[in-house]
Amino acid sequence: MSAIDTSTETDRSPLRELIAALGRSRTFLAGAAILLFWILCALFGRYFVPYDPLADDIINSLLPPSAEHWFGTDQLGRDVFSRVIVGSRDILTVAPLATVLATVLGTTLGLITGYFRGLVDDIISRIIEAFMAIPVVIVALLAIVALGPSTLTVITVIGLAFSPIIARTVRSAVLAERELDYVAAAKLRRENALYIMFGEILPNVLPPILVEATVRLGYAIFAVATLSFMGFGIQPPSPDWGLSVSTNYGMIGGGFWWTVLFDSLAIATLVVGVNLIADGVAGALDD
Amino acid sequence: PGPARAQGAGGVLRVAVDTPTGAIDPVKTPDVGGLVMLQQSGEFLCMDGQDLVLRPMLAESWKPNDKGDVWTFKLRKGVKFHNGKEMTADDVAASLNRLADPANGSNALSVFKGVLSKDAVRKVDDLTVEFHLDAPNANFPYLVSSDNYNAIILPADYAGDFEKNFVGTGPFKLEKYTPKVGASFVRNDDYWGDKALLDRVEFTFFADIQPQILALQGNQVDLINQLPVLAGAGLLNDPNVEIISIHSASHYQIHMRTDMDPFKDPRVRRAVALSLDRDKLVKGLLRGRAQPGNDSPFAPVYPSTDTSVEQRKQNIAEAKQLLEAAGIKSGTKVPLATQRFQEVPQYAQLVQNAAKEIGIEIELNVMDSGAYYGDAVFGKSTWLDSVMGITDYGHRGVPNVYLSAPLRSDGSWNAAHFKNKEYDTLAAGYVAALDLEAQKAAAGKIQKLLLEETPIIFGYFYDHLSAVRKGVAGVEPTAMSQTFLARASKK
Amino acid sequence: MQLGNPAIVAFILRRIALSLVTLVLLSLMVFFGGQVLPGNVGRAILGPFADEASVQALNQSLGLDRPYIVQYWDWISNFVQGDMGMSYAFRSPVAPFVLDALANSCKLALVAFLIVVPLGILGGIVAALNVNRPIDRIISLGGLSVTVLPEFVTGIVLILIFSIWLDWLPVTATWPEGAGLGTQLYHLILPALPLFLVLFGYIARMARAGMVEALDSDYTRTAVLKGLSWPTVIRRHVLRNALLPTITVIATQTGYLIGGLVVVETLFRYQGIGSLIYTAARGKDFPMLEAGILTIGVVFALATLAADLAYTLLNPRIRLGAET
Amino acid sequence: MTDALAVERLSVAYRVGGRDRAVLRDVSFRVGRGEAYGLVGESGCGKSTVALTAVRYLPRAGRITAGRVTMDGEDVTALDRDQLLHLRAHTVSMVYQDPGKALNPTLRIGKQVAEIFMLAGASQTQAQERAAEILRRVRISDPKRVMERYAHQLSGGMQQRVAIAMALAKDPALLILDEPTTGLDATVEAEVLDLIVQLRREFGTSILFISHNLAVVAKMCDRVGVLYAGMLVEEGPTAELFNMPRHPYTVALLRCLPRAGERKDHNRLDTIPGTLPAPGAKITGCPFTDRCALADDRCRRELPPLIDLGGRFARCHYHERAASLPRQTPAEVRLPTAHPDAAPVLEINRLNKTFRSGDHALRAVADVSLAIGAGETLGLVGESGSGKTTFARLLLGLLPPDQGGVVRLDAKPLPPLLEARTEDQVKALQIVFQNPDSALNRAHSVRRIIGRALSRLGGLSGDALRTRLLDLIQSVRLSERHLTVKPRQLSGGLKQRVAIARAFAGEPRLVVCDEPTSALDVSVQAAILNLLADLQAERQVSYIFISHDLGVVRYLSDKIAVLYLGRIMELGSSERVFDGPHHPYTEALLSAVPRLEADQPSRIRLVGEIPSASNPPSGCVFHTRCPRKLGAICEEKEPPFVEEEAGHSLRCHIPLAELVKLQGKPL
Ligand SMILES: Nc1ncnc2c1ncn2[C@@H]1O[C@H](COP(=O)(O)OP(=O)(O)OP(=O)(O)O)[C@@H](O)[C@H]1O
Ligand SMILES: Nc1ncnc2c1ncn2[C@@H]1O[C@H](COP(=O)(O)OP(=O)(O)OP(=O)(O)O)[C@@H](O)[C@H]1O
Ligand SMILES: [Mg+2]
Ligand SMILES: [Mg+2]
Repeated sequence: MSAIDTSTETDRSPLRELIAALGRSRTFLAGAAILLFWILCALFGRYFVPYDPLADDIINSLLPPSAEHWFGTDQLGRDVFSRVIVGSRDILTVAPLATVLATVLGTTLGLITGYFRGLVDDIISRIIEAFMAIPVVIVALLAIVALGPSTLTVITVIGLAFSPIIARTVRSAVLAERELDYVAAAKLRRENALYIMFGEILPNVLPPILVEATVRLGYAIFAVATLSFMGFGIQPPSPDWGLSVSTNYGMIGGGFWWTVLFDSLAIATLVVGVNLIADGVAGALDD
Repeated sequence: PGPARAQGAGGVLRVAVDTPTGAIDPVKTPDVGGLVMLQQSGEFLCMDGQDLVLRPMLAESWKPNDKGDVWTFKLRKGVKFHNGKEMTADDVAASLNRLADPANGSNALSVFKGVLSKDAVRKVDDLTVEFHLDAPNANFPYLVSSDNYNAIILPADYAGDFEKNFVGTGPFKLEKYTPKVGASFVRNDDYWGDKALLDRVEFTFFADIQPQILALQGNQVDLINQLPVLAGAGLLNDPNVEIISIHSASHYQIHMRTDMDPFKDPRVRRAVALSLDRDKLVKGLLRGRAQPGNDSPFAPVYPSTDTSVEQRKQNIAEAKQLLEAAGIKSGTKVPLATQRFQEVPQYAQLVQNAAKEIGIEIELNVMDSGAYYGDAVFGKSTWLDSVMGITDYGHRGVPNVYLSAPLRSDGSWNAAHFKNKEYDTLAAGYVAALDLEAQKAAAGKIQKLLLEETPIIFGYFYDHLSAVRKGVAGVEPTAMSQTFLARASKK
Repeated sequence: MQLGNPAIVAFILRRIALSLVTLVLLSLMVFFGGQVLPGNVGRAILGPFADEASVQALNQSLGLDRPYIVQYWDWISNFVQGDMGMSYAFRSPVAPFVLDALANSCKLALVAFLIVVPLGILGGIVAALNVNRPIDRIISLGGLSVTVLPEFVTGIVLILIFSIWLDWLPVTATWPEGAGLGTQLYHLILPALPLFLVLFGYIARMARAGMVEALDSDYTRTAVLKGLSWPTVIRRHVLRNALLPTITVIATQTGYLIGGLVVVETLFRYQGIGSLIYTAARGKDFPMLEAGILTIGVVFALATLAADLAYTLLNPRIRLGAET
Repeated sequence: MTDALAVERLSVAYRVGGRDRAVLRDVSFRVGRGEAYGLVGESGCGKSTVALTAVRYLPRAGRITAGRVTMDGEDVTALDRDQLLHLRAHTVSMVYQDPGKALNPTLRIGKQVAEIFMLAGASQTQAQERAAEILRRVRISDPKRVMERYAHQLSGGMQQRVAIAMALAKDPALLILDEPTTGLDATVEAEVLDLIVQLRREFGTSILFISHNLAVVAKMCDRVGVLYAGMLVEEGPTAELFNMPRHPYTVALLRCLPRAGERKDHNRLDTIPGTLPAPGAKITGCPFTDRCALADDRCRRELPPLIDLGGRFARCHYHERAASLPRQTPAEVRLPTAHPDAAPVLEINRLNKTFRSGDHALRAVADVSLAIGAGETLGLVGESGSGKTTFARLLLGLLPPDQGGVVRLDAKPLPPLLEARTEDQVKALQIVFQNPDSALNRAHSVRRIIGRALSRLGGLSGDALRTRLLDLIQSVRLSERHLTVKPRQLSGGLKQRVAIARAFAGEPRLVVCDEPTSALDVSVQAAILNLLADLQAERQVSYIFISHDLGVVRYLSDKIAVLYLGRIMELGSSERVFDGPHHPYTEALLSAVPRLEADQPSRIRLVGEIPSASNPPSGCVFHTRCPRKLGAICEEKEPPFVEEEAGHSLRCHIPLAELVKLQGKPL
């Protein structure tokens, strides 16, 4: 007998389609360009900046922007331009790692609470709720002391602080997923809960997780910068932007605006770039 | 005061100070914000001025016995507390005994330790008190002067509730105190001396220096009580602002654990000390508002400092030699812990860069001050346990405390774990030396010994800065960060 | 059976019970988590250079030499009876500090809300009505980006512009004692602006999403095909449905606005609950820390409850349930 | 006199992924005054697009690329804003699928209806009165009360009445109905359709009636147009078109439906191979060529014009041969070797299920007892909410039943919950769900979906698994190239095949089919039904076949159980239940089915709404709607479930003999 039906759509995998859609999204491309710029700066910046970003020249401190120092010099006479360029390194390590941690943790939590619901959900939700009521800065303060100040601590703090938010997104997606019949079908194959959560449901909630993760990355940059600003985690002499703003912001009143402005703008561009990406991804998944 | 009064009489002065960290209580208060509050309405037996020479305040005169272990203070007559009671020797004895009593949680206890014990202050008559010291101490009056900011004279029946009414004897009395927000004082018209010029003083508390600077620029305050030079760089050239600068003995100590590698060998410690360019530090980091240190607590401001001892200068070649001799390989890593306080982190980074030049890789760990000090006892404190650290030491009118606690073998703040019998003897000798010449002689020996051993690097002694808006006159800050406003006026 | 709906009453009671569980958990976390903070209370109060004997004497007088469990129990049993305890650092009752700070935080939050809610919603609506046109991209992306700009970055730029260069607004948020409403408001504008930026994108985005969904819905089509004009359709049919989810989002942001502003409060020197907690944590002032954080916990709980209630009351589907 | 609606050479495209994809191509038709014009076609052929173009409500992506639409002689495509408002307010109305969504959830019904009158200038009170009046005209008995309610508080039927009332409120010249009854229960559908017929008579409105259900269109319309791939392929007066179709597509469509009395063991259904061209596909010749057995080179080359056949049109080069379209599927059937006296596979005894939430108890399945033999199909019918799915889930162990009931598999008691069942027991009972989109994990490839089932249920791995996998997909008529794709790349019919393959992976004894075809087009449905019948013949598997399409149920089932509020009202062999005498409820269900045949029996109307299962009526649960209610006894005493004749049980107070008499003549 003849073929009864043939497959309708083009045989492109969803991933390839997503990539193609991202390639078409101007928002995404703009964001990716900005991010790429900063990644390149982080990786290779120190080879092409005019000055060693760590070398002090204390006698020439706080010079305004000039041909010699495009962005001026800071309190220790270091070249602000060189520092800003290289300064993306820490934030671009810490923020993505924190986001990954948050995503992994949050996804696991979300899967568990969403899939089991009931008592498990209630207990975990209460703990999460309690945790969320503590301002991140306080959590950071405790963690820095407990774990010692290090980038690892910052990653942990932000990862922990963000995981409930991701868990919430995942949970609501899972709540909808678990009612779908393929879950019942899996049960009818005697699959265990672990397999159903991670093997069956997880792949289907990846798109919202992906979107949430990119959005979170933006917030992670926010948080890393803020924690540096509050003086946690990233250690001097790192040219980290948040740290620089934190040590210099008192000087804007004295007219030394260049010590904070460029770092602030750098944070702003990175954040905007990541958000363009997030928006592009969300849009591409929507189509 | 006459003319000043005529033109600038009255008015309100607005002062920015750091938020006191706790209740205001002369017995306990440890912090700058708190001590400024104490000292507005409270007074000391004597006043340590900018020249480090004591002037009478509530005491009119004082003298030691021959040995120097009993000091007799004559008190001023007619001094009234703000509650109307007359101040007598009872009040003075009670106030200082209270501070010397370990049961009271007194913050001055560490100053009086080994000097003045509980009940060692005795009333002789209504206007005379005697201090019976544990050991001879030539500089004892400094310990009951404004230098010891806890040594406020309070009524004998003080019940620990200073914050309610701020009863003291000073030129201002409390109008209102709101914790964490601010305080205001008004002129005390019953004051024993010249009455204050200002009608009122308003203090506003700030959590941070930066907002204080913005507030000064925004004309929301007239005076910043204490201005770290780096943060205040913008104000140094501000035409609307005047900087009051006082030389002081305040400094940052870079300690190196003499009992741990790589600093067991004094040559390594000296090498690190030699890597620093102190002149540049003073000129660049401190914008000239400091004096170079010579790796001993004998700051240039102290009259007893032996200035003939040669100043240590940067010498990279020598430093490298020393390291080589000590067998330290280039690239040796050393952790450096320190506190986030004023320009300490910047100083730490400069030290790091300097050490890099002689091949020592310093890894910085800048932390919250609370975390750095920890429990402040050996074994439970980064400060006291770290291989290398930088610690802020506030000004003292005499170097006695600096000579003992951080450096003596049994010193409770001996972060360098420096144990040297010869030093201990020399330091005790200095404390007991009654006249300046004897002190100078002792100081010289100590300075040389410390240059050789270098358990602690004293890179510079920084000036105390206050910032006032143009038109404010007569503000009298001390290197202790107190601010005396009795003579202040505002145009 | 509207407000007295027993289902709603039961819902509220259940929510309150759950919130209480959360608060107990919270107090435990904070108390025991706080023990990792370095130093001890006496040391924190007297400073690093005080004598150890004094520190111990002080600790003893504060009852801190007892086991943690006993301290916690002591504290919580008083707390339950309405006594928030005495601050270690200030040696006076905690309650006035917390209440003052809370009042301040509420004022700031209110000002921020008053600016951001109408503008955010308006932005969302405008964006949704121009989906995928430039104005939409500007509002959506611009909004999202400023949302993620750290408050200290925006705060500094705003201070630079409005206080230093233009000299229009005061740098500090704290108004002079006894200032009138106008002056207070004047002082709160600048610190409220970074909050506005943080929340604007968020709210606008939610409002936009709600609007887009509502505009796309069948009932909107019905309304349009009735022959109603667009403005009427939007006013009568779209807005209410579109803004329901936004209301929830707004309410949940109250928690952040009241408790999470450590940075803004530091920057603008404002005595809110965020900085109260921050200083309490650094000073190991546990009664203050606990009371502060529990206050935030309560605010959070109330805010979510209010959000859920608002959602319930505005949404007949939930309010009335299915009948038949 | 101008036509109510004239669509002239209309082409519409949607912009997707940056490309314009043609969805309507050169469509022309007219709806005369007072006429009811039906538009039929498979899902996605562009029916709704026609409707939306007519009211100028195309989605943002949509664009008219050619042609125009005139309404009452006015060119709709050229109206300015005010004219458009006027048009919508006075000339045209639209009612569409899913009335629950068409009403504003946060506004009271009264407001939504009154609004229309206020737009026309009525005062608040006037508008209220006229709203009540129009609601009364759509047979809503208590308009005042309904006006106080919100949409979600009304049943689907009531919601659709409100929507129709709103559409009629302005007395439009043209009423567009886009699948107004899809998704409603058969009984409710019948009611709504009746209402439309009556209203049409009262208002004299012209109607454009859109549906994929041929029978519904046949019942409602004067003239019908058949849409295929955005083209009108045939048009003509209803009776002529359905009795003597002149386009192969129409012919094929009609053959896909089981005719009355047709059964799986008599005749296989015919199907249409292939699928609809995707939107925007490039079509040179006749769009149907690929699926047409008559097609030749000419068809491929040359687009046939709409040929006038005297009052009717067909777009086919060989329209005269259309009726002779050869079968695409062989008609002969492999008869299942029946085991009439074999022990039942599954016996169910007094199974109950009560859902509790708070103090609400909802008895979704009540005292259900029945048995299913090997190779037998039990059809389960009943209105929405009657407990069909719940019953299926109970059997599968996905839901815990109430205490007390017993289920036996091969005479051995079956633990109620899946977790407690042995591997063999789990394997024995499988299910094919209604919605393959939900039932197939969209993240997994077909290979993984079926392979996993084979390895878990068949215990296979390696080569054995591969061989078995190929076997299995062959038996559901899938090919190897389908293995690598994900479900979203498959059409609905293919997806359902994958689901069936999965269900058969573990050699089940019984497969529950929960409305496996209701989401599918008729052509696809036919293929799936054939497949199920073949598999059953091959493997002697038993089915529980759930559907509310009685035609389909009848085609496939040996035995039928009729469920109402969780109770079996009637149970018997397929012939008995369909031919009668039946339970009054079955009778009503049957008469609600729209048929293509002209000899429509007169409708038995069910009055009132389905009562809530959480608050069932006393006595016979059906008494509130029963057209043959006897009196007090029905309200007071629950009738027993009695085997009235061999293999035929009913739950009714009326004796069987009496029912025979009653049903012999129209009520
Ligand atoms: N907004 C849209 N954007 C892009 N394509 C669309 C849009 N709306 C519909 N389509 C596509 O246009 C084609 C025709 O859609 P339409 O809704 O008119 O079909 P239909 O015959 O009403 O189908 P159904 O029976 O499923 O309602 C479909 O292939 C559909 O996928
Ligand atoms: N998990 C549940 N909790 C509470 N009530 C439920 C649940 N599942 C089903 N019900 C109720 O049980 C009754 C029977 O539902 P069921 O889904 O079995 O009906 P159905 O005959 O399959 O209907 P349909 O034809 O719409 O699929 C309905 O009133 C439904 O609301
Ligand atoms: Mg449609
Ligand atoms: Mg069902």
